[in-house]
Amino acid sequence: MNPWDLIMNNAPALAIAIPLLGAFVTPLINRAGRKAMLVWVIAVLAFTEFIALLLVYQVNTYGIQVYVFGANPHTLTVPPDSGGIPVRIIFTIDGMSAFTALISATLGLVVGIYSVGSEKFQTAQEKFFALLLLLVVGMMGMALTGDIFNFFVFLEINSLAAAALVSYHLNKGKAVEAAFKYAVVSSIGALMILFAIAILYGEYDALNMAMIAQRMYQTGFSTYDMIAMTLILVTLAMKCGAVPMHYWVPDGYGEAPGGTSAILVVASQASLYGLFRMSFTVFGLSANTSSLGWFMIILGLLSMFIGVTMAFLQHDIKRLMAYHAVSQTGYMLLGVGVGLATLGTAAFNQYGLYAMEGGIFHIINHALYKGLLFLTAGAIIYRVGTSDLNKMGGLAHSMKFTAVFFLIGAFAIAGIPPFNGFASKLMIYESVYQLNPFLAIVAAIVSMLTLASFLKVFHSAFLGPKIYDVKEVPKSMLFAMSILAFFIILFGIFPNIAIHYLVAPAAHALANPLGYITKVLGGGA
Amino acid sequence: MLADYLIWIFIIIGLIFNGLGVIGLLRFPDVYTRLHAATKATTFGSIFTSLGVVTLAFWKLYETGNTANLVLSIHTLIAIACLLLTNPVGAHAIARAAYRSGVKPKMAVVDRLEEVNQDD
Amino acid sequence: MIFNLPFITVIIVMFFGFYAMVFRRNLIKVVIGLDLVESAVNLFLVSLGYVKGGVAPIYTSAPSTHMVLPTPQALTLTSIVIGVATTAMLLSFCMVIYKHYGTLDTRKVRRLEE
Amino acid sequence: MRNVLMSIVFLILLAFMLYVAINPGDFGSSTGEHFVFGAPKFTDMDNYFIHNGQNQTAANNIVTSIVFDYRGFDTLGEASVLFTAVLGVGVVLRLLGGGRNDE
Amino acid sequence: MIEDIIQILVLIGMMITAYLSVKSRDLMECAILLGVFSFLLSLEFFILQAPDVAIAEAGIGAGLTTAIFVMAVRKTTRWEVEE
Amino acid sequence: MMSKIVRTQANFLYPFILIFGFYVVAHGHITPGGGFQGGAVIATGVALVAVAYGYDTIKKWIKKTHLTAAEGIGLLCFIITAFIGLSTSFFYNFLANSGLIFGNRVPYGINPGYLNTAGTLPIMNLAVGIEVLGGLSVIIMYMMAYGREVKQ
Amino acid sequence: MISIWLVAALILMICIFLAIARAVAGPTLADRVVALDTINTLIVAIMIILSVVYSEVIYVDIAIVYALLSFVATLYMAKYIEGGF
Repeated sequence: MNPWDLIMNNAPALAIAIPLLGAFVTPLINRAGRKAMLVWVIAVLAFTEFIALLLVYQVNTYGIQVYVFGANPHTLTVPPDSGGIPVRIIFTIDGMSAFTALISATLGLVVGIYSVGSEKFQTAQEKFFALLLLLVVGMMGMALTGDIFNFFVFLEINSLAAAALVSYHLNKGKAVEAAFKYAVVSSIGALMILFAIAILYGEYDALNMAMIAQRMYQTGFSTYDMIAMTLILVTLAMKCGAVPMHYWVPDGYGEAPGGTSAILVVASQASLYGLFRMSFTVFGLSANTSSLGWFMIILGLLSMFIGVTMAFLQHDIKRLMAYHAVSQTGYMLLGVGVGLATLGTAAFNQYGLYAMEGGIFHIINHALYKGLLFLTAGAIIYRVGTSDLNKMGGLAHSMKFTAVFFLIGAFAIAGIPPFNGFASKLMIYESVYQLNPFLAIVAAIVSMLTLASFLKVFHSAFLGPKIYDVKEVPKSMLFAMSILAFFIILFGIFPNIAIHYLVAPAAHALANPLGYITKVLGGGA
Repeated sequence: MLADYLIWIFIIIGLIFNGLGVIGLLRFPDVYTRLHAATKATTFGSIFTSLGVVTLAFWKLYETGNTANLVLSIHTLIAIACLLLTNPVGAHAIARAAYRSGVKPKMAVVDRLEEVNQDD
Repeated sequence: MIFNLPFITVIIVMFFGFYAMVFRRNLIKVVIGLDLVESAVNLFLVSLGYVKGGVAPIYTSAPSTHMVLPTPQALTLTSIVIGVATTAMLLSFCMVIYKHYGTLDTRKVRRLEE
Repeated sequence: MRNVLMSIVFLILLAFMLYVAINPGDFGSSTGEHFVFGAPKFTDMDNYFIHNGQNQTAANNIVTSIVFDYRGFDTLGEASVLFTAVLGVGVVLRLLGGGRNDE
Repeated sequence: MIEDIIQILVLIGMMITAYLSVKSRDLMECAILLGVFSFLLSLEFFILQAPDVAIAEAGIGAGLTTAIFVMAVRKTTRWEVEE
Repeated sequence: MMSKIVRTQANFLYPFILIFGFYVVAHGHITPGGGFQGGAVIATGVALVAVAYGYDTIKKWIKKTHLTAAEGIGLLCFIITAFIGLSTSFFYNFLANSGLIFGNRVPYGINPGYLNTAGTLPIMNLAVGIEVLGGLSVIIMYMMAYGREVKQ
Repeated sequence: MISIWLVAALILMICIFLAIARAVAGPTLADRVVALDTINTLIVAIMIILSVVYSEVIYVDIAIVYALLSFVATLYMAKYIEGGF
């Protein structure tokens, strides 16, 4: 068997195994010197990105992909002698999974390149890069897996790696305290998910998502399902930073080193993916999707409004951006929530699907521009040494590129036309308006407040007299930022590329849980 | 039937010693006496209950010839050895630590260890 | 009723853990609460798979099929190792926090941070 | 005030969960009596493991065959969780006695 | 019957130790009671016919976690509320 | 450093714990136990020596870098074993029932240890055992090491 | 014949409860550690007895692991009391 076939056949497994292998080898390879380690890490991240692209290609070409670990052959989901049940761990990759995996791998690569410059003077760098790889593994695993316990394991990898990364710059204990908070919140959330998994297992004797969904549909939605659903959805909403449970977000994002906040954004988007996956695929057939959808919509509204209001009060640049991240998460919840609320009715084809596409498009846009903003914030802190907005000023004189990138990010997050934020926000406004005009009005107001807030930041950080005599940041950091800026402008001018190849397959995949179940279980349902 | 009686005797001895040890743990006045009662007596008692198991295993081996019982007896003997090795040392470590941390025996009149230490 | 006692224990221990995590302000106490919750979930998993009169899922003697369910035990093994990893990491965080702030009281830590 | 409110919420939740734990409802209704609890209406996955585990993986211990074969990928994830935790401990404790002095 | 009584006693012991380890102000006492809780949990796994899990809990929960807790208390502070 | 009795006992007990840990690891597919449990047992042995002799003595014998390397190597063995089955599928148990090394069937019943069985399971057990041994020991070592310089 | 083992296990279990009482009440830390040590020994005995009850030979392994490892926990406690590390 030639290597190309091997890669093509085993792409889902390699997407996890290669970065994992990379993480295991990184501390060992560090003995050969820092350069070798960096080359290794970047190579592994690039290969992961390649595999993620390959997955998107496969899904777009051949439909939903399954990969069964340890089976012979690897597509044998249901062993013939088992009576129609899947017994092994199955990776199920549909449009949404591939979409999330692509975002994770892309941001991982970008942050990896960025950190080559920004972490140059730290000790224990091999641990930092190994943790970065593990975080990528956690996000990719959460996106690709079709097994509910496997989801828990990857969630745990994700949380622990993220907590360790947050504490990387010890910063007089502040970072460690933020990391402690993050780790406690994540662990308790993961334990609740494990509890819910145990309930679901005890009821259906299955750990595969498709199998659970099918059996839940057959036997009806019981009280125990209700408990499990509440635990899972509330926990995942907490992990993605929706408003009543958002208190860990500013600390975690604010204290994370350099560009790592950018990848933490994607880490919480992986939880968002989990939220969508659970509510659409696992519980979507049996539970009352309308009330679930309204639950998401209300969470989204609260997040949007409170996030942006709190952001006005901040004078720490990273905390401010963190509150904006909460606020932007609201848009995604709103868009997809409208889709879920109208799922199965005539209104779905009218505007629900469009709203979902808007929400999902917003995920990738948010990852790109919030990633860019956090990277610029990291660049500012790298040169200036403080994150307090009141102490900054006049940076545009010396850090021209950073200023331009910051402006691109700020315009994108506020939804100014030539950038990508405009496209997705427009989709959300148009479709949400048809469900309830009030929602669209709130979204528009929040968008304006966001613009105001970021103009304030730009004014206080970059304009004004020259205070600091600093140089431009290293080239690797600029290169990483320029990648993101390029994609922001690309998706802003040609949104159809993203929608056609990434967003629409994802939205259709989410809206069609029966296709998912049929692919795994092979008929029936 | 000899084995039955033997097992009964072992178990009863073991239980009595365990019970006495725990009662001593509850009733004695200070750390050292409690340590004395608890560790010594419970080690002794646990070994005797385990010896009952060994007797049963040998008896069954003799009766049925099933080698599983041999494994049982050997493993139980290993467990007894572990108990014998670890417990006294643990007790010693606790007593020494308690003495060093300044816990005084309640009703003791002479403290030879202190005298020795003073001589140094 | 009496056979539900493991589950009642699970709920009660879990709520003690939550109590420690929410109402106690010491960071190590929070970790203790987390440990309790995790133990409770482990117990829940294992007792979920228990079959009355079943034997452990290991073929030692004659091939018996009346066994307790093996999957929850496998899941619990995973969960235990994850738990010790989390505990170790959180406790090392505690040590560093104490080093820098001189206290483990959450409210004092927050005040010192300002 | 906040504490009182939280306590009330806690107690209500506790009572609810206890009620659920005491009255398992339809959680064990079908095959009932020989399970303590749970009594999954379905036991086919575990039965598959019990019946075929020894033949397919040739291990006497079914738990090990599940941990390392059927759900081996979980074990890989779990091992990497431990690896992550060790890296995290190393990162956090790297300054005082953790890193430079010994290496 | 007697098996059930043993199991009930183990479970009640677990509840008691869990409660006391939450209530106590002395973190060392908490660590010790958590150790006892872990031992009883291991015994409960034993009774529930899960030997693999019982070994893991005995090794990790009872041995290592107690050691780690003791070291963490040593490196920080023993009393929950200072002053 | 603890008293001489404890140290002597630790000397005596450590090989015993080591042997028993390897027994638990190697017989993982026959008796209860396996990689995690055995690794934890051996790591507790390391913890025993560490507590008996004190950190200052023990750091000359056991280097943290060696333990980290052991952890990495164990994980590498594990994932490479999984990779070898890649031509069929990841984690494919290519040795079970094949008649090669480790490829025999376990007979029913109590046995003195037919170790030559169960395909890739013993290899994975051993790999995970090494990994867990390294990981847990290095956690113990880090926590013992932390904050020592300040006290002196 | 089985019942005597069960009765023995029950009595040992009650003994454990008494030891827990000492672990809770103990005025000094050393008292609690003594109680912990006692509980370890008793649990090892119970495990050995129960493995006879369940007639599973391999369960004795757990007791061995237990006897070996609880010792380490005791040593750590003792070292804490001594003021070590």
